[in-house]
Amino acid sequence: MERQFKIYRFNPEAAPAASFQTYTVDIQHAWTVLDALNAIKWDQDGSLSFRRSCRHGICGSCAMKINGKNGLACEVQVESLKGVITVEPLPGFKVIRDLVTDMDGFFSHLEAVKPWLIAGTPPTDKERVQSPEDRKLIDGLYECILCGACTSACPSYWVNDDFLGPAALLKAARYVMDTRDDGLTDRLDVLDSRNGIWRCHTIFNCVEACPKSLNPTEAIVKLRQKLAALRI
Amino acid sequence: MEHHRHDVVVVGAGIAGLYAAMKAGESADVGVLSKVYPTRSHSGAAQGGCAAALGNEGNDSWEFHFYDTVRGGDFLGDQDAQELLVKEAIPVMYEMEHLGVPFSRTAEGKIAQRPFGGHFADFGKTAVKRACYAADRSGHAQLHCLYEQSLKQGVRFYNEFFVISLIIEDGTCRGLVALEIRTGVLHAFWARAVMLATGGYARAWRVTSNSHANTGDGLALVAAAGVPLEDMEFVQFHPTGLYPHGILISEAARGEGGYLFNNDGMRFMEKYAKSKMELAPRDVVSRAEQTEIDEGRGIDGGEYLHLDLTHLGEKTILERLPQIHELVVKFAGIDCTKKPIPTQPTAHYSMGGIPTDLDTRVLRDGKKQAVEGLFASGECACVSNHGANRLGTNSTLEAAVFGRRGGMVMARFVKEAGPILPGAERPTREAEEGFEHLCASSGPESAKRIRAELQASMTDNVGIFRTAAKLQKQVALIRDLKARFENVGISDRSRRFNTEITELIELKYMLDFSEVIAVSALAREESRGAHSRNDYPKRDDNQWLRHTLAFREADGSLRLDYKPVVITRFQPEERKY
Amino acid sequence: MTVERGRGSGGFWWWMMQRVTGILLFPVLMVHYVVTHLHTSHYVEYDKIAARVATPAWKFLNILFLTIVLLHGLYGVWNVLLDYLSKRPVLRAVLYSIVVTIGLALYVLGLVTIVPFSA
Amino acid sequence: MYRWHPGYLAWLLNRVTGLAVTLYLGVHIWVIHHLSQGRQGFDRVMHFIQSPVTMVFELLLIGAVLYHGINGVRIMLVEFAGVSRHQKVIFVGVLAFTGILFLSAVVAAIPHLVSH
Ligand SMILES: Cc1cc2nc3c(=O)[nH]c(=O)nc-3n(C[C@H](O)[C@H](O)[C@H](O)COP(=O)(O)OP(=O)(O)OC[C@H]3O[C@@H](n4cnc5c(N)ncnc54)[C@H](O)[C@@H]3O)c2cc1C
Ligand code: HEM
Ligand code: SF4
Ligand code: F3S
Ligand code: FES
Repeated sequence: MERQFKIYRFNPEAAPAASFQTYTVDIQHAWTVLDALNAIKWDQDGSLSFRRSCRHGICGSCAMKINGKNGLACEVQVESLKGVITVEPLPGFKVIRDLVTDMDGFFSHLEAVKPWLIAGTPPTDKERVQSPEDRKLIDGLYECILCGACTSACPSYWVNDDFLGPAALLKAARYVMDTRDDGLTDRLDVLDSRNGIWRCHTIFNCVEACPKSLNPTEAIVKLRQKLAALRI
Repeated sequence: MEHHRHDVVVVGAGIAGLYAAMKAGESADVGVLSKVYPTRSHSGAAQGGCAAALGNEGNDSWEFHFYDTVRGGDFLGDQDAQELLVKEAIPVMYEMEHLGVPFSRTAEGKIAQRPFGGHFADFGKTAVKRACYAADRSGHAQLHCLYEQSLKQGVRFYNEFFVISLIIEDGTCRGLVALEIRTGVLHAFWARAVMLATGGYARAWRVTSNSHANTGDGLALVAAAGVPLEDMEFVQFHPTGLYPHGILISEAARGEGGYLFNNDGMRFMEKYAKSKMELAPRDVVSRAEQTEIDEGRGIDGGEYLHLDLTHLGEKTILERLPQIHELVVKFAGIDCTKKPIPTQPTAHYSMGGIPTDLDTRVLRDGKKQAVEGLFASGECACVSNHGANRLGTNSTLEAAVFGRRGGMVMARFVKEAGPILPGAERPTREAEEGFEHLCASSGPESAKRIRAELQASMTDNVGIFRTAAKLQKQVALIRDLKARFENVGISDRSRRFNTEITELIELKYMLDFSEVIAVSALAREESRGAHSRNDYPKRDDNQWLRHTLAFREADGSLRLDYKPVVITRFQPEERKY
Repeated sequence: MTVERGRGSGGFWWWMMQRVTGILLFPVLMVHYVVTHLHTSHYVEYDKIAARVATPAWKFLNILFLTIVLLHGLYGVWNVLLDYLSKRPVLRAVLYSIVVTIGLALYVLGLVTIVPFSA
Repeated sequence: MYRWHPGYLAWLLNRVTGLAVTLYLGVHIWVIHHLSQGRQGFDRVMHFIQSPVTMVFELLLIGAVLYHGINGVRIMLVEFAGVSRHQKVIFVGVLAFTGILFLSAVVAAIPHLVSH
């Protein structure tokens, strides 16, 4: 079946301004948007740039805005979309070229929250014991694939890209909520800073955007509660 | 060209590369280059788990694990390496837990373990729970944890840097040249130690479970530098790839009781493995499926069979196999509680690779002589842990154990080896010229067509069943494709994030090592593990209990050599399950 | 790779203050509305208001009201400025000073209205 | 998409109403200040204030305060009661509650408006 794709094109080496280009693709059954993009790149226009790797929905490379909604191109079935399919880079990030956005800031924010286990006691020669119930506390947090769809959709981030953003804060929660971790105080200077958790206004765009159905808002709220418990 | 210096440079940020970087980073200055952001590496796709005989859920010992690994590899693995792998598995698993990997837990709070194909206690007798896991996201959990620990260690990351050439002079590796994808600028990295951890190469097949990035770059890079490749003919095909792309459906689907049907509605495994049925080892099931397809009993005569879960009931499927359910809906638009899943064998894992010793040093002659300062670990390396067939969950383990080991070895090495050697003009200039030549490609040939022909023919001719005729045809075809590659053309002349160029270089790499695979497979006139020759259906220990080494000569031709298998404890016996 | 870690927002306690004052404002505003608009005839009459405002209890309540509503409202404005002007520290500082000045002025204005009042 | 779903609208309205009410607060304090200038000053201002136009304006203000306050409770429920999964439903509740109270205020105000 033939479908039309209206794709955001930007390459400052060629033209200073961005534009849209429309391609017609013969879609096979069960094709995802990534399959269509590959078909365009390989058969029609080799200059179309986008990121992809696992095409399993697990690596987070292919996050982009498809018909107005952030998602993973490799996971979105073309047949589930209506009309002309508009494909744009993730909003909120600087575009490097076409559908490729600059993710360096995103990853440096991640680094800022000290995303590693900070344990107060030295390990034994076996595993640290953690009950299945305690392990459950980080369900919904450790699954994040760092695709950036959430941070890209956050209005607070749009106006201030120094805001750590939902993904980094979700990662912080992944460690803070881990019963093996004692690093909340070590992370305070970042979390409780001008660009930390207080810049979230519980807008929920991040939840709406997450292709893995995670809930960064709740993670941020949990961080605030932890912090409140610490301070009061 | 920009220049950088680090004591240690690691190429690849999967489990192997990151473990090495983190360990070396404890005392050395480390830079990591990866053509994708570290968390996008293919290790993140591993679902099932990582083997270690912790014995948390039943009686297990490293010796049982050792035996399973040796037997699973059809006795082609080097037993000194395998013993090291299974012994170190235990402390490494604990270390990963200490680092923060969110393993699932047993009721007492220990690391949870699950059963997997080929894992037995008491030397092959009873099934045992050995795979340590984090739900069905084991690789993802490990990968992220190691990345984050590397950040903590102060490792310098060069993300989206694509390595295009190694600088090896007089038997010493001094650094490498990489393309910064975002800008199109070339960078030279000078280092005392370079580690390759570039992962697998199954992208050379049309039907594959591997990511787009798995194009075997590290293999082609060392081969170009005159280092041989070992046991390249051994490629694992997983029985349940989702039709038509080959996306992996975990073994758990059959573990929970899924059936395989052919077009006649028959559970065809009856014919091939009457007692174990669908739960027979991967190579056995894959061969059965391929036979059905080849003999025209694929669904509607096509290239797939049905994996049916419907009899398990909606409740069981949603409770125990939620990930698979979601995957099949998202990637095939099929609800597997109501309809069978179209499946086919899919190219999955590369047992062979860059020959190394137990300390991950790359062997220039494939046997003893190391290239000074060059190391390799993970799926791209061949120590050889997996022999002719990898045991499920042993690969992330190998990446962890040998990545870690390599990191420590490199840290020691750079301390002793003195300062980084000054930059050399010639190799960087050659790399630059080669790159500029590719960027200027303007011939009539299409890269896409060459790639598609390569992938289709690898699936057809170097698939599960091989014959001399098919392999000869393939060798000739690849040589033809290589000639056509010289006339390839690209349309994108821009330097900024030009993925047409990176894909072109990847294609070049794939053509290079695919030729090695076909040539090595043609020479090996026996059937062992994942390598099945219709014309030589039996394992032949007299002739072929040895490793293949394929050298690329200066004139571009391939020369094969062999080396004996290290056998320390378990003598070859017939492999029955 | 560093992230600006300035505190500047006041962090936790200001955030908490915003919640607490918000909650307090709820009943206080209700009382305020009910008393001024429902318990009076439709004209807001000077006598009635004046009589009430002059009692010590009402004085106390009104000062409290004035304090929390100003804290809440102006910190709210500050927060908005922080969102949109995070990259423009100078402009932000200027506007912040203005906000604080206005706030203090209003506070004083309110206090001189309430405290010395006698019917 | 991200500009029109409940969470975003809720926040935008909260911000706008918060700022509007704060603006009003400034004016309000200034107006009340006239209390201290005695009866005449107060009446002069009150006369202006209590025209029908400003009554309508005041009604809008009540609506704004109602929304802001009730939504503020929603925010705190999300933050302290862990109900984020139901935020959309709660938002609908906020709107409904605000609507009802606002309408009652309008109804209550009608006689005042009419009597002018
Ligand atoms: C779907 C699937 C499921 C699997 N499940 C399991 C499982 O359950 N258990 C298990 O043990 N194993 C599993 N495996 C196998 C296992 O995941 C891999 O063998 C292992 O992760 C390889 O790790 P690695 O570190 O060697 O390489 P990878 O993780 O593949 O990393 C390779 C790295 O090299 C970089 N790179 C490559 N080329 C270049 C270049 N030219 N320049 C710069 N950087 C480069 C890449 O960017 C990447 O960072 C699975 C494999 C697949 C495909
Ligand atoms: C009726 C009781 C009130 C409650 C429960 C309440 C609650 C809240 C809460 C919880 C916030 C924080 C919003 C966020 O962080 O996203 C807030 C913000 C704000 N409030 Fe109130 N408030 C009330 C009354 C008022 C009043 C009377 C004013 C005006 C003086 C006001 C002005 C503001 C302002 C300007 C903000 C900042 C808006 C923003 O950051 O988007 N509030 N309020
Ligand atoms: S929380 Fe969701 S949207 Fe955000 S980075 Fe993680 S997976 Fe992507
Ligand atoms: S969208 Fe942004 S403001 Fe908070 S709730 Fe999500 S991080
Ligand atoms: S390609 Fe990995 S998430 Fe889409």
